Order: sequence, then C-alpha cells, then structure tokens
Amino acid sequence: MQRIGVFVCWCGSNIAATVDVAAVSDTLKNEPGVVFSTNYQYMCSESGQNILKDAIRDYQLTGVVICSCSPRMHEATFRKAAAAAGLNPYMVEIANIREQCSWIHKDKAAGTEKAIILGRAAIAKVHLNAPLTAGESPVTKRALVIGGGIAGIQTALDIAEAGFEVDIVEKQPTIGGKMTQLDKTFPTLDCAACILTPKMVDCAQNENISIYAYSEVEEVKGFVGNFHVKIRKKARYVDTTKCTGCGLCTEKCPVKKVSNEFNLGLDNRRAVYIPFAQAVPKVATIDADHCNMLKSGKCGLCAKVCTAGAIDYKQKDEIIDREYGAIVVATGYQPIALDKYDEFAYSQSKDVVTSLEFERLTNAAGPTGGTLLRPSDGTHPHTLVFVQCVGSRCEDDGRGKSYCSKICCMYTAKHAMLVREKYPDTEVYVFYIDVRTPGKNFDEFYRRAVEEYGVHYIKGMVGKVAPRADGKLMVQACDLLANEQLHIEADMVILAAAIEPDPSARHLATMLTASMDTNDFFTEAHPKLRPVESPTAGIFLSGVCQGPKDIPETVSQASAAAAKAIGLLAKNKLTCNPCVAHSDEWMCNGCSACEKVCPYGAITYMDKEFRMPDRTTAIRRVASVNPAVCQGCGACTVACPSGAMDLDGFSNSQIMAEVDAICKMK
Amino acid sequence: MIYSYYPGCTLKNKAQELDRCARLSAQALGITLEELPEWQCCGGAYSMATDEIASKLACVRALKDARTRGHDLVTLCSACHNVIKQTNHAMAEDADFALRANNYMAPEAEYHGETKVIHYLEMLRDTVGFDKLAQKVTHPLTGKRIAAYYGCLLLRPGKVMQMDDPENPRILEDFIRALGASPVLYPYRNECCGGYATLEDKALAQKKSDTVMTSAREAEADCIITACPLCQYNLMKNTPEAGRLPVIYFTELLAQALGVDEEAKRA
Amino acid sequence: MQEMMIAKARELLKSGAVQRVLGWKAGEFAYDVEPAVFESAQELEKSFVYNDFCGSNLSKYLIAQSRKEGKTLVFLKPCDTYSFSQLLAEHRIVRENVYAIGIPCQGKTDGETLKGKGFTGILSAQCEGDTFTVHTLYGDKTAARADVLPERCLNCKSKKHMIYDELLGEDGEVLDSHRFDMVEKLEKMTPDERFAFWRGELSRCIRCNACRNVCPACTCEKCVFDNDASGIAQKAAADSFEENMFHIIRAFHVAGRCTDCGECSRVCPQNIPLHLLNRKFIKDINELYGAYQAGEDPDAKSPLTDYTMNDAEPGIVYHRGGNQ
Amino acid sequence: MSKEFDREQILRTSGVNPRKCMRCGKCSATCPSYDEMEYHPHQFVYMVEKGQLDELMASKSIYKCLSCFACVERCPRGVEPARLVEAVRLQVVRQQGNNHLKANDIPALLDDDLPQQAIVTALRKYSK
Amino acid sequence: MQNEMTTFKPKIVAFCCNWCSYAGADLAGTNRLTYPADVKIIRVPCSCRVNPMFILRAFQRGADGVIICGCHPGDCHYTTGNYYARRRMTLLFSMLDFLGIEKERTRVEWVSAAEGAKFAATMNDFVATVTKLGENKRLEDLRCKK
Repeated sequence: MQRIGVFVCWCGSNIAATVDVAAVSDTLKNEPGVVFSTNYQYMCSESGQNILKDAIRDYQLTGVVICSCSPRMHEATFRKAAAAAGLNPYMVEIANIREQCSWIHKDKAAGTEKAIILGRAAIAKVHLNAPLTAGESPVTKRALVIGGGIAGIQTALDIAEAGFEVDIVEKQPTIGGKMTQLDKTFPTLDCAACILTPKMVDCAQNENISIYAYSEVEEVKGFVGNFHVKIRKKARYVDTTKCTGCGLCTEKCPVKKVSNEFNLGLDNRRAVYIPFAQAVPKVATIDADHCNMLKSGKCGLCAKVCTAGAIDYKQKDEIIDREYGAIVVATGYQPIALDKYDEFAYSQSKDVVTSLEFERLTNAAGPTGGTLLRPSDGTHPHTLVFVQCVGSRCEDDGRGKSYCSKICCMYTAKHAMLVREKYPDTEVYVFYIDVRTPGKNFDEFYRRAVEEYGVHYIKGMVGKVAPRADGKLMVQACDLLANEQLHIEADMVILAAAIEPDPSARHLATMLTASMDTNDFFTEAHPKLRPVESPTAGIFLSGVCQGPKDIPETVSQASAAAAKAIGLLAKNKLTCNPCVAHSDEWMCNGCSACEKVCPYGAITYMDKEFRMPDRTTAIRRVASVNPAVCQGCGACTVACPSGAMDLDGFSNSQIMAEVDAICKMK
Repeated sequence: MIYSYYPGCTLKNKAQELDRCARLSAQALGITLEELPEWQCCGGAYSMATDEIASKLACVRALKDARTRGHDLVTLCSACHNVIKQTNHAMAEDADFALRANNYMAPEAEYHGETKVIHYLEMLRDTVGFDKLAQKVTHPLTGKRIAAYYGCLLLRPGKVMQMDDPENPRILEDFIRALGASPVLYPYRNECCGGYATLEDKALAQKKSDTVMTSAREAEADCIITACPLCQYNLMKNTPEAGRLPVIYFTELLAQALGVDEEAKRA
Repeated sequence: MQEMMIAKARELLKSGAVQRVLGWKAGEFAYDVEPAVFESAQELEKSFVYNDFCGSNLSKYLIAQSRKEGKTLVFLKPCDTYSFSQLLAEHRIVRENVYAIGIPCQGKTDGETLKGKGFTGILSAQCEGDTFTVHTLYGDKTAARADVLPERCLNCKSKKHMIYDELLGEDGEVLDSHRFDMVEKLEKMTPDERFAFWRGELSRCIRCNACRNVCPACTCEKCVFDNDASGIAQKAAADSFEENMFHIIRAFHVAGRCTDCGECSRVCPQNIPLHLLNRKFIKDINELYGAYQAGEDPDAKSPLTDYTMNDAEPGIVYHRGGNQ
Repeated sequence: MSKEFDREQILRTSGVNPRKCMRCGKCSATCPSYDEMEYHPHQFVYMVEKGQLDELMASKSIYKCLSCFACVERCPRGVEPARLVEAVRLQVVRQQGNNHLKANDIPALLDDDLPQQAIVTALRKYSK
Repeated sequence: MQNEMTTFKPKIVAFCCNWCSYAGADLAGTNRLTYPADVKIIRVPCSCRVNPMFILRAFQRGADGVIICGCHPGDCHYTTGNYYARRRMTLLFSMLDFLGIEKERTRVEWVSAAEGAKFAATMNDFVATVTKLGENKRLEDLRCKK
C-alpha cells in the first residue's frame, strides 16, 4: 500500500473562490492510502514546496497528489520538489482543479464536489504508479533554421557564433526574405539593404552555416535532439559551385517577359535570373516554367554564353538527409490577397498598390529606380491616399484577419514621411482607425510625419475607390472627427494589406507536429513565459511565423530562439521522457500489430528463448521497445490484443483506476 | 432544362419588355420557363427587421411552390431576386425566422430553404454557358460599347446573393462579350442609383442617378443595360436629358443578338 | 477423399518428410469428430477420419505443433487456409515446419445442427450428392443437404484455398455469399429491437470461454482477460456486465484479423450467434475502409493498423446504418 | 414608451450588436445618402449603443437610407448598420399615425413610367 | 420521480490528449468558459492511447457518456495517433450501435490547443445530449438474467 500525501492549493482565490479547499483536503484525507492531507495558499511558492518536501520526509510518503492548476503549468515544478525530498518524481500526480474545475464552475458546491472526484482519481492513479527513471538520449549538435529572412538569418548567425553548425533552408533562390524588398526601415530610416546585406554575407562566409537556398523541407522525423530531416534542393539547372554570378546569362536570355516576383510583378525578368544584385548565394536560377530549353529543347543560349560552364539543363532535384538536434521555424509572412477587397479597386487600377509594392516603387533598386511614378502612366503622382487596416481587424468572416497586423501604422507613417520629404509638392492623406505606435521612438516618429512633414492624418475609413476614365482615383471616405464624407481626387492609393503567415507554414507545422492557432501562426509553449518555444520539444519559433512583428522585434525573437536552441545543443545528453511503452515478453505474441502503428519505429522483434514452467524451453518472437526512441503516444498499447504492451505512467490499470474513481461516485 | 419562373409585378406592367425578351430568348436557348401560377408580389424591398414575418410570406409561398414543382426558381427583376433570395436564405439559416414563418403557413410541409434561387443571368452563365450563348448569337452586336449597370440588389449582400464578386463583378460584362459587344468598365456600376428614394426624395434620386450616368458616359459607353426596372426608370427619368445614355434591359439586348425579337415583331 | 488423405499422410510420414499429421479423429459418436495429431501409420489407420463432421478449423493447432521439432502435415479446408494465412502474417506459425495440404469441402455439419433439425439417436451419417442420410437408432432418415448445414456453410464465403503446399482434389472459387444478410437485417432494426435481440442472445452466455479457445484469431499467449495487470481480469463472477465487455472486446481484438470461419458460433454451448459481432466489424471495414478479408492477401495492410487522411469521422455512426 | 424599451426593441428588431463596431467609419464612407443625412450610419450605431434615440427617431435621416446594402457589405466587423437604420425607422412608423408616406399623397407623386415596385417599396418602407 | 428526472446529472468521462485537447480544456478554463461539472477529464498522451476497454469500463462503472478528444487529424503531436484512434472509435461506436446502445453516448471531437471555446461548446452540447438520453441503462442491462 502506498503512503500518499494530498496537497490542495488555493491558488490565492483562483481555486479557493469556487472550491472549498479545506473540504477537499479533509475529504481526501479519508481515502485509502492517504496518510497526510493539507491545503495551502500557493503550493507552487517556495514555502508551498517546502510543505511538500517536509511531508514527504516526515510521513515517508511514497506517492503525492497535488490538487492545483493544470499539470501543463506546474507538474515539472512539483516533480522537482518531490525529487529534492528523495521521492521519485513520477510518483507525483496532479489533479487539475483550476483550469478544469474552479475557473469553469461558478457553483461552489459543484466545484468542490468535482475537485474531490478529481482528487480521488489522482489518488487512485498514484496507487498504481511505479517509480520511473528517465533514460538519456544523445543530442545532434546541429540546428536547422527553416526560412532565410531576417529572422532566420539572425537565429543562424547567433547559433553559429556559439560554435554550433547550423543549416538555413530557404525556398527562394536567395536568403534575405521580405526585408530585401524594403526601402527604408522605421523609426530610424536607415536603408534596409544597408543593414541586411552585410548579415547575408556573414551567413555565407560563416563556416558553421550552410545555406540551402531554393530548397524546401520535405520530411521531418525523430524528436528533440535527434531530428532526421529530408531537404529537397530544387533543381536550379545551374551548377552553384561553378556559377560566378556574373549575370551574363540573365542579360542574354531571350525570354524577357516573366513577371518579376522580387518586384512583385511591377516589372519583368528573364527566364534565367538572379533575384537582385546582393543575392546570397549569388548564383543564377533557371525558371523551368518559362525556359525555352527546358520546355521545348530549343534555345540553350545561356549555356553558350556561360564561360564557367555552369548551366546544366539535366540537373535534378536533390534530396539531402541531415540530422539535427534543434529546429527553428522562421517562415515569415506574406501580405494577404486583396481580391476580396475590391471596393478599393486594387484589381481595377494599377495605381492602387499594396504597401509592399509601394516599397518597390520607392526603392532605388526597384523598377522605377527609386523615383515615385504612377504604375499606370509613369507620371508623377500629386495626391496620395494611404488606407490602413485593409483586411486587418476584421470580423472572422473569411474575408480578412481578426488580428492587428501591427507593422502597418509605422510603415505607413514612414511612407508618408518619405513621400513628403522627397516630393514636397504632394498631398498625402492617411486614413486610419487607430494609430498604434507602441515601441521605442515610434510615436515620436509618427508625430514627426504629422507635425514636420504635414501628412494629413484623417480618422476614418475609405469606403470606395473609383478609378475614373481620366485616370484619377476618386476616393470616397469619411472624416469621423469632422463628421463629413470626403471625396478626394487621388493619383495613387496605397493599401496597408494585412499580413498572414506564409502558406508553406501549415504543411510544415504538420511535419513538425508543432501546433498552430486558428490563423495559422505557430503556437508558443506559453504566451508569456515561453514565447519562442513551440510546445513540441526541440522546435523554436523566430519572427512573424509566431505572430505579426516588426524588424526590431523579429530580431529580438530570433536571438531569443537562437539562445534556446543553443541551450539545447550545448547539452550532451537529453533526459528522455520515461513514460514510454514496454512489452511484457511473457505475454507478447510477436504478432507485429504494435510495430505497424508505431510512428517512430521504436519497436523491434527478437527471437527469445523462454524457460517454460514445465522446464522445457521455447523460442518465441517478442517485441522490444527502444525507450530512447519511443515518445510515449500509446498507439501500440491499443493495437496489442493481449495487453502485453503497456505504457509507463499511463498504464491500462492506471487509466482504468481513474475511470473507476470518476464513475463510481455516489 | 425546365425552371420555375417568378416574373414579379413590374414585369407584368411597366417592364413588360424585360419579361417578353427574357421569355423569347429562353425559348431560343432551349430553356423552358414555367411561370409559377399563383405568385404574389414580393414586396419590392427586403425588410431587414427580424420581426417582419408576414411581409415575407408571399416569397416563402412562391419558394415552397417551386419546391413542390421540383425545379430551381429563376427570377429576373433585381428587386424580386434580392427579396426572394434573402428570404430563402433566412428560411435556411435563421431557424427562429423559419419557425415563425412556417407557423404562419400550412405547417404540414415545413419549408427550410430547399429551393435553389438563381437569377436569369446566372442561368445564362451556369446552365447555358456564355461560350454556348456566343455560338447562338445570330446578330452579334459588334462594335457596341455597352455599360453594365448592376446597382445594389443583384450583388449585395454578397454573402447571401453569391452571384458574383460584389465589388468587382463580371457576369454582365461576360454577358456583353458573349453577345459580341464590348463591355465598358466604369466605377459606379455597383453603386446605388437612389431608386428607392424616388418618391421620398427626388433630389437624392436625381443626384445618385446622375453620378452613375456621368460615370458611364465618361467611360464612353453607347448605352447602359440593367436588370432592374426601378434602376431603368431612375436612370432615364431622374437624370438630365443632355448627355443621357439610353438605358435598356439586358434581355432586350439578348433578344436582339439572338435575332428573336425581330421574329416576334413580324409574327 | 479420406483414403487419399490417409495414403498421402502415410507416404509423407514414411519418407520422413513430416514427423506428424494434424487431422481429425473419430470419437465415441459419429458427430464427435475432433482434431488430433497422428504420429504413425497405425494411428492413422485406427482413427483418422475426414467426413461431414470435420468442421473444426485445424490452423490454430499449428501454433503449438509448428514449434515442435520437425515438420507437421496439416489438412486444411478452404476456410481453414484463411486462418492459416492470417496466422502466418502474424508470425504465429513457423512456416518451414508445416506441410499444408488443401482439401475440398462441401460444407460440414455437426451434432448440434442435426439435433436442432430433429435427428436423435444418431449412429452415423453420410452424404450422396444432395441427399444427406442419417442412420439413427430409429432407422435411416434423409434430408436435403442444404437443410443440415449450419449457417456458416450455407453462406460459405470461399471454396478457394488461400495457401497450401499441395492440393488434393479441385480448388474452388471465392463465392458471392450472403453472409452479411443477418447483420444487415439487424442494422435495419430500431435500436430497441437490436437491443432486445442482443439482450436475448448475450444473456445466455455462461462465460465458458469456448469461443475464445476455439478462435484461430484468439491466440494470445495470455488473454487480456486473464492478465492481472490489464485491470479487467477475472471479473466474470463479480460483475455480469463483464460478459458484454468480454464479447465486445473480443470482437474488437479480432477485428481486421477474423477470417469469419464461424468456429465461435459452432462451439458455443448456448448457441449465441457470436459470429455476427465479427461480421459486423468485417462489414463496417469493407464499407468504410475498402474491401478487406483477413487471410486473403498476406500483403494487404490490416485496416486497424492502417489509416488514410480522409477516413470517415466517428460521427458517421450517427448517420449511417440502423434506424433511430 | 421608455427610452430603454425603444433601445431594446430596436436592438431586437435589427438583430445588430452595436458593440461589435470598432468606429472605423467605413459605413459612412461608403453611404450614398451621407450628405442627405443629419445623422450618419456610424452615428446610428454609436447613438443606439448610447441610447440617444430621441434624436435619431426625430430625425429625417431614417427615411434617407436607400437600402443599398453597401454598408452591410463593406463593414469590416459585420455590424450591418443598415439594419439599425431600418429598425429605428420601424420603431417610428409602427407607432399610431406615424406613417411617413400616406396613401393619399401618392397620386401626386406618380408619373406614367413609374414602376409599381417604387410605390410598393415606398409604402413598405415608410408606412405601416 | 418527476423531480429525479429533472435533476438527473449525467456522469461524463472525457479522454483528452495531452497536447491539443487537454490544452484546449485548459484554455477554456483560462478564458472562464463554463461547462457543466459533470464532465471529468482524464489526461492521456494521445487519443490513440484510448483503449476501447476504457470506454466500456466507464460505462460499466456507471458513466452516462464518454467523449474522446484529440488533435485535429493531421495535427497529431505523434503524427499519426489520431488517425488510428479515428478508425478504432468509428468501429467501436458502430458496434455499440449494433448492440442497440444509444450512439449519442459516445463521441469523438477534435479540439486543438487554441480551441478553448470549441472545447466548452462541445462539452455543453455533449452534456445536454446525454442528459436528454438519461441514465445509461442498456449496457448494464444487456446481460441481465432476469
């Protein structure tokens, strides 16, 4: 018989307000095996933990039940405390009487009754607990960073700096991400390329960093410390070891009318291209969808002009198998499609552009060489209207996003300011619902746009943009403070489109078994206390893949994710989860059902000799679980008809004891 | 292909051309429109009030009748279409409204929005197909610059009407192309002409109609087509005569292109 | 056929190709035929039989026999070969130690069935064509063959042997049987009617474990119901509810593995149609996850250790099959 | 009738939850009758929420809505201000003797081409 | 009797996978979304850990409804666990229905860690459904010899 101690936490008033904690501890005192029962204000506090430790020693407890918050919150805390007092940490069970009891029930009697039942279930389980010892598994000392934008670059540099190998996988032909497309950055107005491209070069030159550009993650297997990843290196049809990035092929290619994605389709590129001058790696890529040679076998001009002999039309996708100890997700974002917001006439007029397109139109390396010109006729625009919150902060109706995209207020202030600075003859209107500028020097920046640059900030929304036959855009809007409807003849309208996670993230999350929220942003392990870790061990989050952020925030999070990954890689061994499956060889039939459902290949079979009761020997095929590989899902335990396969910590008898305790009441 | 057909009051009176040309064209396209025998006025405007039940029952009866007959219901007048479609949507989605409406009517056969309601244009697009329609055109309107006027009721609320993108529709433009003419895009084609206010506030109706008319004229259209008798009236009566483009029903254009209108006149 | 089989067995024993023969032996009464191991020609001569009462499925006995030194000759009827094949797939039989001879089967009757048809004092029985003659204490009685066969043989799913080393007689075809008719009939009942039906049937269970012992899919080294650690062991006496659980769990444990040999119902002393539970699973699997018959294709993935991304949701149960 | 009763009734009739409004003004930005209205669509939402109903119910603005559904279509929060305008109007015209358009007035307003639906809808919208 | 009927409090066992649904239940708590206290949650690592024996055992011991919650298909922490659970539970529920036991007493619902509201709504709905069915007699009666 176990000697069980019960500890009921008040959690201040969080539990005590709807659960009579004294009644719970008093009632549970009478349960079989319970030799000590108490309640305390904050069990997780140091004095609370001391109560636990003292009781374990004083009452020679062999099992502990804590009635408190969710085990997802403090199970580890209490296990550690128990271990400190000499009790096996896996002899601790938590009854969740906060999230799943006190917080959801208003009636104290009902709450108390339920808390008692949950306590009894935990006690019933502890009776069947056995001390478990965690095994250890080695750590592969290499990290994978998925996404080569500023987030991925910063994470990779920090990890490499700490002395660990790190691979960057980027689906585009170059690293750099969205930031390469930006002109200036708020609130300091330094040029994006000037601060980003040196970092890209650092990545290329750092011997600890390998860049897999134009590549995608194909498959992820394994677990924290031991991920096995397949990377698909897409065929560029260019031998990257030979290509010097001279760009001659990109000048000679006869296919000239391919929409240039780097400039968001505002101009064209060739079928063989280098996205931009500072690309890393600076090598050409042949776009197989448009290359004449690859489509019809007729051309071959680029191969002829390439003095390095780098063109290889026969190149195939390559699959690279790599092992990693940690994975950092940095998949970034994209602006939403605006086809569902055509009251702003985005698809009806070339002069209605997104803010990211506007960045290209003002960028010295952009299609207009940095001179702001109307895309429709190349004339200088005089009246510009910026519309905020296009698709952000919308009711969840499939049209837009319910969240604030966070970066638009600041980049719009930047755009407005830059336009007014460079072209003082312009009138610039910004229609806003709220101006949100929390950040260092952010509000000052916005105020400068208003006060020094004379940008017209108008509280209200644009209702309709009507492209007139003469090329003017009739903007119909509301000035809420003046209580009037405005009709502005504009030359350009710039829409601050909401941002959304990159669409590749959804599939990636499935491969990583990392959870996502309803907006497809990766979920963090704890919204406040573990913001850069995924709940899935060994997966870390960097940048906008976790939620909208600007560059400073992204870089901070990238470094934080790197620090977490470094902390993991610095360990030689990881403590395994001891709640793993094991097979009772005497009962095992060797039928292979368990092996077939194991997602980790943790089960193998061997022929084993048994001494039977009648002293004869028999050779039988039996299953054996590798505890370092098993992750403890329990799929095998249900596939096993004989019950030979069971799961430590969640055994058949333990779960049934819980079922019994819950069901047999009254 | 057989459809039940709900013409509506105006098509029996002031907008007979809209109806007549639609019937002739449907016949030429191999489509049978069976007019519901006992339809009543839809009410002209959909009441958004949740407690307006009785005023929607005429629509529910028509919808129920169409269900009994087993054919999808085709409408033509934009207003009727809007009212019937919104009523049908409410019967399907708003359980409380459906309960109360059903209680008013013969409760032995409850109605829950089973009938599919489509506009004549949707029938042309989805059943006939604009490519097939183009093949049947005998008198192509080549060279004509035609401005499609959608107004409000065909498109909005988009979630209910689901005919086309409410902000950038193309069904009428595709229709115009199928007839061999050139569609003219102009920004006010889906803005209100002020028609409902024509009795209450003539000046308002005139102002709104003029915006639409001016916008179409500036886009250098030869004429405007519409599916709505009230829009047609409003654009013709409440705009200054100078610079007014002819406003005709889209079915008139259709009958013309199919060559059926001439035949009718000869016969 | 019996003579051919004895001759074959004798020959293989004599040549040393096999060390023992697994077959059927006659008992006290004509219908008391039971599985037996023969190790010599004499034993074969003395009691080896193959007749209309050899219904029992020998494949399960191979688990023990194939682990013995040397080879075992086994005679397998078509439906026994399904079980044999399934057990091989589950690594339960050492294939090298088995020499399997497929034998034809036209359906097997048994004492219970005959008694159920009103035959008493049975001495022996034989079948000529479609006429079944029973010699009884009270004289010979005849019946049409179809009238004396149990349900499982009337709805025989296959006369084809799935696996064998050698064939005696002709091989048959997989048949279009009506074996799911009764399941369908039950599905069409209201839940109340179904409940009444099963209450009537299952309430007769005496938990003798005969079904479990005969079942070629119930081959666990130790049954979960006998396993203390499982938390459900040895509760039969304590709680009448256990029986329901026993039959549901047993059916679930053999789901995707049951070859539908019908032995469970044959041996049930209370005549509970237990095979209907298994057939319900087979029918559901066929309908939800594609046609599958355990024992048919050794390379096919068992439906319960397999999945597709687009499998039906459990909620489908609320909409399909059965009246409300 | 009390103000609170009116407010309750209007909220119920309209089915609108004015608390969903985030005060972006897109309804008023899009409204074709804006200049004809004393109180604009966004003000209807705000004023109903605050209970300033006397002003709204006395205002001619309630007859200016064209039922064009533009605000319904474009509201980012799904508030549907047109429903509120209609509900306030109904609250007025449903009261005895409050018909805005009287049958006797109609003949004077007619012309030969006016479609029936104009009359039907005017009666429906402005009278009880 | 009348009174007994109206105050019937069902016993509901909810098996929740640790990674999604248990976290979803925690989120429901964090957001103070209420559902009846009749629901008692048992934490399992994955929905594939739920053995049909547990469900039958719950019914045996007097549960009136059993619900299994797991990650959405495709989002399983262990990649494939819920796919197996989905097949197992589909077949088991179908069998219970075959035996004439009310199918509404069992349910599988996929609830992610972000779906606190869905968790609460699911539990409210399930409790309401089971309450309407009343006490679970059938499984207990099935072998009643009287």
